[in-house]
Amino acid sequence: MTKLIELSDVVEKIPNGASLMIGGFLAVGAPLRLISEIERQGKRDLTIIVNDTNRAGKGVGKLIAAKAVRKVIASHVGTNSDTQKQLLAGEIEVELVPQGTLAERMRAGGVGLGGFLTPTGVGTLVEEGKPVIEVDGRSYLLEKPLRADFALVSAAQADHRGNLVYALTARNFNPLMAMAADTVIAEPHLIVPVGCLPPDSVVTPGAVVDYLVAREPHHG
Amino acid sequence: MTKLIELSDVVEKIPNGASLMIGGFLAVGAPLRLISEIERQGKRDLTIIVNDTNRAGKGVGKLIAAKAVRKVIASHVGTNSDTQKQLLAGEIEVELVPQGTLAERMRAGGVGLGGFLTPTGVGTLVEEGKPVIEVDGRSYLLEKPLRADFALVSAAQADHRGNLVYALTARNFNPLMAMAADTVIAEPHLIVPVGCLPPDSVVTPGAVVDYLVAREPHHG
Amino acid sequence: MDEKMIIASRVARELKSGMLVNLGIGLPTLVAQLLPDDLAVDFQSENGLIGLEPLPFEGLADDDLIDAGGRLVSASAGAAAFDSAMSFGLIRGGHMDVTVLGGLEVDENGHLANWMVPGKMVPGMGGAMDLVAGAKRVIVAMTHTAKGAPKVVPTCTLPITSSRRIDLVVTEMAVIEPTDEGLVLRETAPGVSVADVLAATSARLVVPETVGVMPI
Amino acid sequence: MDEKMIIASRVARELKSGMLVNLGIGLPTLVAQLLPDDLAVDFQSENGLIGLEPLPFEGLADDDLIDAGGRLVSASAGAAAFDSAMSFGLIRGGHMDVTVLGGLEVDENGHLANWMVPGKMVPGMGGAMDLVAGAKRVIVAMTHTAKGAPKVVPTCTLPITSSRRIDLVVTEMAVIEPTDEGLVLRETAPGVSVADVLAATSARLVVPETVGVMPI
Repeated sequence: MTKLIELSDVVEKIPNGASLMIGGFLAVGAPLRLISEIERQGKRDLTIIVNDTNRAGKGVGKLIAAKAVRKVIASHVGTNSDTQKQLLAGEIEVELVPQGTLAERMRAGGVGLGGFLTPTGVGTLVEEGKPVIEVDGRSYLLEKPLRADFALVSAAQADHRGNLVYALTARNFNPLMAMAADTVIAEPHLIVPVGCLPPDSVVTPGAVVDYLVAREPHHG
Repeated sequence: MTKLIELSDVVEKIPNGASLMIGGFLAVGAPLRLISEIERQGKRDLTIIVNDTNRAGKGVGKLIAAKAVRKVIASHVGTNSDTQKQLLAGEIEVELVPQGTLAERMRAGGVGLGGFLTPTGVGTLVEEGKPVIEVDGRSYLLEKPLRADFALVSAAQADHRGNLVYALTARNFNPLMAMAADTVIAEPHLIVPVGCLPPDSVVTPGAVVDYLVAREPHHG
Repeated sequence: MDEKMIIASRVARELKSGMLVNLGIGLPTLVAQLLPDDLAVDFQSENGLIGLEPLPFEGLADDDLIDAGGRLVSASAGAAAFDSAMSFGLIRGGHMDVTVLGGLEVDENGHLANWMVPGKMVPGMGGAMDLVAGAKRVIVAMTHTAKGAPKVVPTCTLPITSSRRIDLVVTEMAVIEPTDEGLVLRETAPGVSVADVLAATSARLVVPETVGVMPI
Repeated sequence: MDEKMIIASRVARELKSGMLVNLGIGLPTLVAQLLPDDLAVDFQSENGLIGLEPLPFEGLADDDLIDAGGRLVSASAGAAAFDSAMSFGLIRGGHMDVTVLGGLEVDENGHLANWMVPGKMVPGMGGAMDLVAGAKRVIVAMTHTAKGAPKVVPTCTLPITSSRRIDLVVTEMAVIEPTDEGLVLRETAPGVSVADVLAATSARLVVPETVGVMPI
């Protein structure tokens, strides 16, 4: 009944051209082993949905450096010089989304909403191509849900049913992504037996998690 | 720096005619002391926003029995014979909202969204008077945010800054309500010193909580 | 076996290991008791829990843990608790594999009515509208008739719960599947003939060449 | 005092005990260091924490706790952690009393531009658009000019961050308040004259009879 799987096996399930939500904020809370294995297997034409592309060559920056990414959907790509270069050279497509809207679009994708109205971005470049809807005298943008083929999330702890617990600012987008993808792969720091996580501490219920990637065992 | 206040003092702040979000699901997770004090002070013409009206004379059912309530916004009023009687007699106004839509409307009110699109209720009586918006070939209702003058919530634990932790199914609507009202009053089972709640266990940040009502002290 | 147990035991056969399942209040609740021991199903309670379990002993109840019908329950090892927005996020977001709901009427469009009788009973829809709109598979578990009147009808006379076509109706007499061709009679209960079902049904039923016997 | 410290210490005076405050990356971060000890302000970090604090000692860092600029930080007693949807729910939902943000330009409409220079620098807006749209009070902390060119301009030449009018601009030369009547010069820095400010500003400034001296 465990959802444990070998790192290489689970990454082999990701085809070229897939869309991936990848957790993390400046790589804190990013699934670093999964990212490295995607790079090692030489995936191509990926769409990645991330808060940011970290620094050049670090975290998801590894995938940018390896030119594995065709399109980035993110709120901020200013910390990674590779992304900036590829963007200004027209080698990579970047869709910039306000961070709160990005979080909310993922949430909408995960909880079955067809969209939501946000004041963020009204009257700015972000408004382009989006319906502006007035509610009770105030203008809002209609933003649409976001989903991906795969969500790659990291967590502080998991049990073997896939229940996930997060730590501090490593939580960030991970719980939202775990709800919004067809296949959810989690990379916890620690896997504990079923029954060892208090129900109130669980943020992502195991029912939405498909696979768990363990750290290499280092006991014995 | 504590937010502690006497029960009677905080309830005196609630004027007749106020709108109140009151946590609980069949009274589990309901702020029972606040409810009793509202009844005792004889408030009138209240609008209550609740999941349900519990049973006759129990939990918020006390307010129904006392005819303190002019309007109920709820997902279910079938368990309380008083609500049924007053409703069929035209003595109380009841707005029925699907439970998921009720939760999401409160959330939208708390997080600054102008509304959201839900598939729930399309083609039913719930659709009446609401815009139907098509997104990517599927129809959704545009539902609007819900806020209240006061939120009365219960919690398992609080610290003196108002950080709230909930237990099991007593969580229900409480965290959503704590975000969606102008004044938030919490009734925790236990109040602990600041620093005693792990940051990851806090569900409602103290920053949104205005007042804490303590249980009667029973030590010494 | 009384009619409720017949219905619940037939519905139990629709559940598979690993599924996330929501059981409505009343008759559907019985399904949990009738699952084979080797089936590992996660039960969700829309008031905020995955891992709903009956109380092992009376004394082990906690006031803060009830099911959506208000009964004191227990949580299984590996349970998770959450607020109502997350709970209905799971339901509406397509994470719920099966929901089993009671019904007042089901019609030839596969529409379910189960939340009010205008002028008589206005309990409210609770979570039913979200469950029907959002669950991957909706099974209606209800008696075939009410005081002799058919509940499988040409068009719902009561306000419908959702415009979504439900997936299966299980009664003590029959298993009926709403399809593009209408309501197809899939199975009859042991000792119940096709003619018996037709006589107790006001909707038009499509009767295929082979109609199975309900395994219960 | 260098110009950044002048700006940050003036901004610090806008904060009151009990406020929930978000400080943008860069210059605004300095504000936290300049608060009087008896002021109890809650700092939010949009990557998911209320209760942001500088590290007491280098050795006490944890890899899982950073601020929105990526620096290792600490959490105060009474801190709360949450996901990004909740974090921006607090911001957009009007729970944030003050946000202090850097700026590239502010114009006579009170519009802020701070997220891109087309063709040159496209970092993205990060959380800035939500912060400006949602915080109760938006304070822009920026140098008065960039390489001699005024940053307080008639109309933003760069893409704006929000159509919402920001509440206050604090530079090393002046405090300026956008109002219905335009940009009002409220204060000048010690040793800076009104004429100095006007000379370094391309926007039209409304100069009231009394212009205060920045308390820093």
